[in-house]
Amino acid sequence: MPSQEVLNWLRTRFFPHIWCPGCGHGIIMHALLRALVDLGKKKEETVIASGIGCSSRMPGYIDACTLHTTHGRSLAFATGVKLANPELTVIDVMGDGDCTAIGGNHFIHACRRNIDITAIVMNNNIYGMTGGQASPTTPVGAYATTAPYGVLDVPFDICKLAAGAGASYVARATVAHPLLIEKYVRNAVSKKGFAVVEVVTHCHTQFGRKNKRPRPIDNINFFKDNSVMNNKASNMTLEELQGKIVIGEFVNIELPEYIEQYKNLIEEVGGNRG
Amino acid sequence: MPSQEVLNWLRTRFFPHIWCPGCGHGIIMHALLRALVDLGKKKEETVIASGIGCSSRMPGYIDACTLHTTHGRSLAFATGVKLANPELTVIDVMGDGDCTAIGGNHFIHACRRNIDITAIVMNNNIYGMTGGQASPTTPVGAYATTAPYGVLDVPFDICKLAAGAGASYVARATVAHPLLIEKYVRNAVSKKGFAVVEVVTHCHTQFGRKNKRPRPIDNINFFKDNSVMNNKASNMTLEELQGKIVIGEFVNIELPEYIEQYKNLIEEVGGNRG
Amino acid sequence: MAKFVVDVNEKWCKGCGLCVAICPKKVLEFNERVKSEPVRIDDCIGCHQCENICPDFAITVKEAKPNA
Amino acid sequence: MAKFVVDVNEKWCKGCGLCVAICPKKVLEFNERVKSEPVRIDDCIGCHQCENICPDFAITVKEAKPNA
Amino acid sequence: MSDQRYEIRIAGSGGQGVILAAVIVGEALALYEEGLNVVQTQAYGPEARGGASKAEVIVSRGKIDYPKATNPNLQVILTQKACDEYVHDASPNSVVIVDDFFVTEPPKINANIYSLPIVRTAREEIGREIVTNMVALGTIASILESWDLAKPESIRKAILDRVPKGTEELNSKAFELGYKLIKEKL
Amino acid sequence: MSDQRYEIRIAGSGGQGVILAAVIVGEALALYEEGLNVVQTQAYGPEARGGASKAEVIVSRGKIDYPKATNPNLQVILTQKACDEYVHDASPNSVVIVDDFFVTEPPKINANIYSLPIVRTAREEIGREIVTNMVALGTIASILESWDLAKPESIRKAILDRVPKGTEELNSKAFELGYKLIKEKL
Amino acid sequence: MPKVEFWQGNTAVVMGAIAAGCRFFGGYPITPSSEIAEIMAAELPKVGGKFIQMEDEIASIASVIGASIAGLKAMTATSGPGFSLKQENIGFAYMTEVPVVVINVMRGGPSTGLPTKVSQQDVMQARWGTHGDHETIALAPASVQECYELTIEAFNLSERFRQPVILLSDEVVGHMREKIVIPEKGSYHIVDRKRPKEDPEKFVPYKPDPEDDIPPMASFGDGYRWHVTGLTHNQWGFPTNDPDIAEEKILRLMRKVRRFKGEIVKYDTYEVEDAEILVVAYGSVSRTALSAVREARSRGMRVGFFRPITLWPFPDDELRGLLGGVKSVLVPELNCGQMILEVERVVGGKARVFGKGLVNGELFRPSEIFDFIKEVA
Amino acid sequence: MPKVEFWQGNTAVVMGAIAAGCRFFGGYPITPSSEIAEIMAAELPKVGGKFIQMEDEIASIASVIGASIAGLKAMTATSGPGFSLKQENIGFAYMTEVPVVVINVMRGGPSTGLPTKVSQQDVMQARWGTHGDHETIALAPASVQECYELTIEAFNLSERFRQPVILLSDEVVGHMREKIVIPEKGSYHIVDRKRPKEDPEKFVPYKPDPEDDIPPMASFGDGYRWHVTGLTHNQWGFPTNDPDIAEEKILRLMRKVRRFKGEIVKYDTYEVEDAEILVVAYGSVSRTALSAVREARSRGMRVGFFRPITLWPFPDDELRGLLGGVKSVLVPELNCGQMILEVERVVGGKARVFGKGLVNGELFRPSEIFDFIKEVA
Ligand SMILES: Cc1ncc(C[n+]2csc(CCOP(=O)(O)OP(=O)(O)O)c2C)c(N)n1
Ligand SMILES: Cc1ncc(C[n+]2csc(CCOP(=O)(O)OP(=O)(O)O)c2C)c(N)n1
Ligand code: SF4
Ligand code: SF4
Ligand code: SF4
Ligand code: SF4
Ligand code: SF4
Ligand code: SF4
Ligand SMILES: [Mg+2]
Ligand SMILES: [Mg+2]
Repeated sequence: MPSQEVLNWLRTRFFPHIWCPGCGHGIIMHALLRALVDLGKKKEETVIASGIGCSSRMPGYIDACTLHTTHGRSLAFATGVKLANPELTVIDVMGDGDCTAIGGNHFIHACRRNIDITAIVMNNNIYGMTGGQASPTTPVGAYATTAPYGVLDVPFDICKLAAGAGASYVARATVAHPLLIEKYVRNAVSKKGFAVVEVVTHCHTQFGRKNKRPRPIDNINFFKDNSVMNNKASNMTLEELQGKIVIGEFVNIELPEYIEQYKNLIEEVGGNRG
Repeated sequence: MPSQEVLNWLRTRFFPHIWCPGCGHGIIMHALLRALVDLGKKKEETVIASGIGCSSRMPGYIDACTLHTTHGRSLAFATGVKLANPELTVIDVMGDGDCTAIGGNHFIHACRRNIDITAIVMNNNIYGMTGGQASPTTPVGAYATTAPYGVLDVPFDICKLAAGAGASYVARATVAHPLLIEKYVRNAVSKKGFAVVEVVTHCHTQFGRKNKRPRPIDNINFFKDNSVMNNKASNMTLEELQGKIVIGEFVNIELPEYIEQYKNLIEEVGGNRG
Repeated sequence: MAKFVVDVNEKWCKGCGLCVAICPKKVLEFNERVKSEPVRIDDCIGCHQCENICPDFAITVKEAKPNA
Repeated sequence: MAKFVVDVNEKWCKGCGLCVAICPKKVLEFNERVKSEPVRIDDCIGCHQCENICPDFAITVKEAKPNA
Repeated sequence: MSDQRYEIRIAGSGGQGVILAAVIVGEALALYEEGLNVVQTQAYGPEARGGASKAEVIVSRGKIDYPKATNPNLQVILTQKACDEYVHDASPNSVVIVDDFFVTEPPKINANIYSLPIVRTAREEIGREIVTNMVALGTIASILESWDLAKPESIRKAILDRVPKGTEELNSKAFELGYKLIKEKL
Repeated sequence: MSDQRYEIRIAGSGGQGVILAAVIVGEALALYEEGLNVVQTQAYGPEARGGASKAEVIVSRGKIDYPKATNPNLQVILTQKACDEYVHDASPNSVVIVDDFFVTEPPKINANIYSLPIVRTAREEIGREIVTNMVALGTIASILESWDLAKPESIRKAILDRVPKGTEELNSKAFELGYKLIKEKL
Repeated sequence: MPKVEFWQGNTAVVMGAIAAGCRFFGGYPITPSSEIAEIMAAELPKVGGKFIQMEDEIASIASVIGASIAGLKAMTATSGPGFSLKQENIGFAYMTEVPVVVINVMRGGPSTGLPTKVSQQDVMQARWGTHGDHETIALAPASVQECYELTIEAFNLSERFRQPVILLSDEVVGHMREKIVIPEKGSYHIVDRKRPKEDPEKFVPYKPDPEDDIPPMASFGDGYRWHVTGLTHNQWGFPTNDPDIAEEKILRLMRKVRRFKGEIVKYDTYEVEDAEILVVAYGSVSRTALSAVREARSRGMRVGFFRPITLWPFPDDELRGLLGGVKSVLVPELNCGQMILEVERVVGGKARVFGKGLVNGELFRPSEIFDFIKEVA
Repeated sequence: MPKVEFWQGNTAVVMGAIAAGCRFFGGYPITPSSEIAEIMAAELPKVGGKFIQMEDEIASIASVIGASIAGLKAMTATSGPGFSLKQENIGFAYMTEVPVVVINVMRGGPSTGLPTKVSQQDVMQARWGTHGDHETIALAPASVQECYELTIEAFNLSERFRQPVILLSDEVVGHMREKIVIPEKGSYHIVDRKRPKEDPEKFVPYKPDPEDDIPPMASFGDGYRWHVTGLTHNQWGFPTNDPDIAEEKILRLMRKVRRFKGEIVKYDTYEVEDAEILVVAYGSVSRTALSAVREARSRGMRVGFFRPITLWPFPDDELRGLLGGVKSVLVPELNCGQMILEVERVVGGKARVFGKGLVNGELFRPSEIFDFIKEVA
């Protein structure tokens, strides 16, 4: 792992970063940068976009073209960026709240539209930044500041949602599996089309403290103990899968990429000679 | 078919309605009212909500508690109505644009949250009201006023999206099958939980004229010729299914209903004695 | 004698032609005002397809009362 | 002699304890400033787990240069 | 020449193509006549599909400020509903052409009213009601010619610019029939 | 009694519970003392997780308009960063208590500065750094008592209202140690 | 005996709302308003009310409007970015005449800005944020006590005038803890929307009571059937393009508030009788301003203080009435000059108007406003 | 020879945009602006530009901002409800200083209102619709020719000042067809954003050029790496809570426009020299007003006409300069009184100001404004 090359992608002058000690977001950033280094990406041709949230602070620390937008809307911004300059590698890093609460519509449409963007969803099952309110992925019964009696509504399965919306690549890892994150991100970025990597992570500060996993390591252990690879999961009963985190690649299909189609259209109507 | 009872549900003073001659939306309204009559619903205890669009004009013609909201947001309004008064039967009628374009986020969250509301999506693959712009369900290659060279992006499969988001009942019919619509709507309204009925319909005025199905009957025939029941479809290859409309019930599962859970909570914290 | 009555509400009928096309027995045709009209009512089998397909609630199919 | 060097950047380390807990060889411990420190470097197997789990980019694992 | 302002209105129901007809008049006057200022506007509700709609063209050699008709000099009215709703602000002694099939109660106003078989010409002589607006355009061309405001040729050209390929003949024929319909009465 | 305005500030880093400490002071003064007006405010950035944060309590028998401290009469400062950032507007001859472990360079200002082992007392004598704020509260209680503004008992009560069940003893002990820390020096 | 509490402004808003009869809250968290949602989540079920966290701010206000139509007093709370998102549906509530209360705890803008810092940058947005015309009612609390009382007042006005009412709180007032005396139940006035009296078959949902231009309101589920639409509509609630009906609808929306402006507007004054300099301030800034005015008075300066409590409708006549001997009007605001525009309009050249903006995320210190007074004196 | 066309206002907007260099459009259909999207869909690919129909209005403006950051001149178009939805992200563009053009073809409000009818009800919203402070630049065309020219101007201003520029069209102007003379390429001025000159490693993305307070702008993909955030930020574009830096950022946002107000504002006058009555009108209403003023003049009445073309910043000094002999100022608007508030403020008691609102979905007829003039005369 060429660590100095990874450090080269950081805006080190802002370190240490604002994340809490042990916050999973840093583990994901690390894995993402390893993947980018590995793929030989150039910083000035790489765009990292995000919405608002602890997770969404990530772009500020990456020494690339970085875009910290409004809450939930980053995929729509990223769509504009990528269409305007298809040469750019565009990666959108979002929290579970950002991506699936306020940003849910942009997420499913990005899945459907299939523009060559990679979405990384840092799912810590909570709104970390604003103080631990329930998110659309907080499990039933878990406590949150807006769920003082426990959450009532069923959470999203982000990967199922992405698949249902038509994404061409969908995978899930956890922060207990940094190399898997790295691998899926690498695959996702390489994929010509819209690709989603959900990374299950923790916010021990806002979620863990209320839900019996107060230390960072409690969460890592929880993820280790409860993750099941999807090939194994497919042989398990629903009961056995109760409470498990299924990880792995769920979708990897070839679909026409939007911008390629648009380029053809420009060609057809003669817009390339103008 | 107790026709007079159906007519009793109409605000006949606004008839004939504003829809174009032969517009499928009227066929759906007819089937919906038959289902409501059949279920013995009361007009003053039934809420019909909608967003904005030709389809969304439906509530204005139904002599119940009717709520014509803003574009795409009706499910969020309906959520408030139902929570405030769980005794009401709440049905939300939306167009494909209303429900899956601007309203996509409210749609997937309603599916996830599982409040006892029925959503009827009148999918005519186009924005009828505003003059025939492409919607998220317009097929690739079809023409629309905003797709003068043909649509490039892959459409949503509304039923897959609903299933991916966690809805407890999901079914699809077409306006060529009025009795099937009626049946699925009946099942959906009876379902304790969030239920989705997609009705494939036509806008011959805005879609048909540009896409070789200019007369209402062209569309009905098209639907008849290209619909496949899902039990049959499951034995067909992807190739055979190309261009087909799969109809039937796709999801019908039991999940905890949100308001029931909330009532329990009120009970627990003693809010019922206040 | 016809077993069914097919009522067309001309005020509501917009002449879309769906009922005319869909009737399995070709009972309906347009009149000169381009409204649907049962012209072969004796052939009607009471299948209600015309009623259910009419987007304008303009058709009602009833059983004919024998002694009416 | 140790085969690996485990560098901890104390300025960035926040003492979260993840590396300490995750190291399969118990190489790392907190020092009095509650920063991670390799105390059993000879046991290190160079698995990089500490490096990859560190959210603060504070650890680098390198092979020890034999003649350094 | 004077800066007189001419106001033309075409009114009917949503599907009759009155807006297209007005656009063609506008294009003819703006692009194929010299020195005319032209403004074209329309009004339609969300009920365009059924309700009344109108389109207007204002022409003048001078500047056109207010873009809508206040007292039209020429109206072509294709439905009773449109007639009831719009016709009454006709300029005194202006020309009002109503369709003799749909407008069953011609207005009782101070104007030169012509009840002409516009729809019937389209339906019966061409066999396609869809060209009603072209017949109407023919009547308008006649009037504008009589006012020395525009050559019928300009409108003919503008029609050809607008109608779909393959339908030129159909539309032209409808136009010529309309042109004659009123020519004879002037 | 006069309407004198007392300004109290507690400052430290995000995780040290300075806001809770200030809230408890506020509650003690507002609910368990007679006739005092009390306002409590705080400031924190999105970087609350690491950066400096401060909380203030204003007390007066009169009306309190401006709700924040302008020249605090009492400050308890728990980190060097907070000290550098906030301490300088101390009222002349006011009391400034700094933690002797984290505040390595006590401020050079015109004030009665006490460098006390607040964090160390929590860490070493209680064995739980998390009660640092309770030790700090103890020192505040001493000062407020010496000013005749509040009884330590009021703060004790307010603590018990706030801390989680089962931790009462721990917190009370920390409070008492803090109370003594400065009592001896006054 | 009335209870005394030491509450945050945001807590007081919740408790005031519940005291006013609020039984529904739909929200989405955002700093510095999140405590309102959090405390609602804890408190509402205890009184049989419903709390729901929606997927975003648009859905939040929509759910609140829906709940109100189904008969519950309902509210939402947010801050700048969320307030922007809610505008379309706030407009829907104006058009459909549905009572709802919207809290905006103002923070530093524009955009994400300074989420944890105070501002008064949304004052004009509260008036003009949604497309289309309507009259705004917006109140600005300056203390925790007022957070409680003005929230009750907001519900009362909303129920009475059948429209959204905005509580423009700010980060300082919202997060500040202060002693508050909880008025005993029954000691404050509670307004409930007028209900129709006629038979459901005769109900005309938008037929205004000639008394006050406000139509009585039925709820879904209480036996009445009616139609609600954001399209311009007639008295039956059905869409129309008829120019006269359309005009009358909009004019009535304006009129129903304008007629009662005198009853709606609230304001506060201090030492205005002989004032030559008048300081106009609202919300948290008014506390600094008052402190500076007291200081100025203590030095013998003829300075008075005017605090609009109702920001919209702006107490124009009330301010105009005080201008007698006033030579200068000072308007310190935590923005680049918003309410000053209204003050300038009202003063209409009769005195000089000076503004002082502060947009650094802090609250004015008393010395800053005192210096401002001295500059002008 | 310049080409003559007979175009709709909405067509002219598209063609003006493309002439200005617009190469990206992200939109969502809404009456009466939809033609802009439709024509863009047809025209943009012909010049190698990108059109995309997004899932909603929020995504539309977001995509447009993204495209602008990646270097394309970009625009969106909408009407009232969509304009409300775009506000949050318009605010983001102000904060991040990204040039974008937003068209609002105004229709009748509030709420869904009268979708196919004209209004001028969003004038204040254009100024104050988003939370937080900023300066607005908004232009109001009154003819198809101006739709073309002012769209070019909007792009120029947007590129020059690095901020959103709003074109406030209306249903009449947008749907009206009129003769238009297309200026030849090169005959009009095109402004492109200033690009940085320094080395990418030395680039300070928000360091203002002291000349004009506006930082040069790099594009993603042209070799520079920089950070864009809606949080309050320093010169490097990174978030800060530092009060002084925060204040300077916001003040600069205001200043960069205010400094050049004289260059930005455009207006039109007719017969103002000896006017005792001045009619102030903009957009489609100005056409009726001018017609009424001509009528009044033809009857010997001393009536003048003032048309703000730039609605924001409002041409205040310019109007003030004309007030010499004016006794009454008349402000007819298709709303319940919006721009009149600004006029009142500017007139400051020096003349009487009378407003006349019309909110029935129709355009004023000349006789209505002429009668208004007569009433006052
Ligand atoms: C429009 C808008 N609404 C709400 C917020 C407040 N807000 C900021 S971050 C956030 C949630 C963040 O949660 P998530 O995306 O899961 O990120 P995390 O902090 O957990 O990493 C919210 C609600 C906002 N900034 N803007
Ligand atoms: C916020 C907002 N954006 C856009 C519109 C314009 N609009 C009205 S209906 C509609 C699309 C309707 O399409 P669909 O829901 O499919 O209904 P249909 O007319 O096809 O039945 C649009 C875009 C609006 N009214 N509000
Ligand atoms: S609050 Fe949670 S998500 Fe945010 S930095 Fe801390 S641990 Fe991470
Ligand atoms: S435009 Fe299309 S959807 Fe609308 S009424 Fe006509 S046929 Fe139906
Ligand atoms: S289906 Fe109905 S509307 Fe159509 S022609 Fe038959 S009766 Fe008339
Ligand atoms: S009931 Fe059946 S057979 Fe009879 S007219 Fe109708 S469609 Fe024809
Ligand atoms: S994982 Fe990193 S931050 Fe945490 S203790 Fe180890 S070195 Fe320090
Ligand atoms: S590289 Fe592996 S063995 Fe070595 S210190 Fe790190 S985790 Fe332990
Ligand atoms: Mg999260
Ligand atoms: Mg549709």
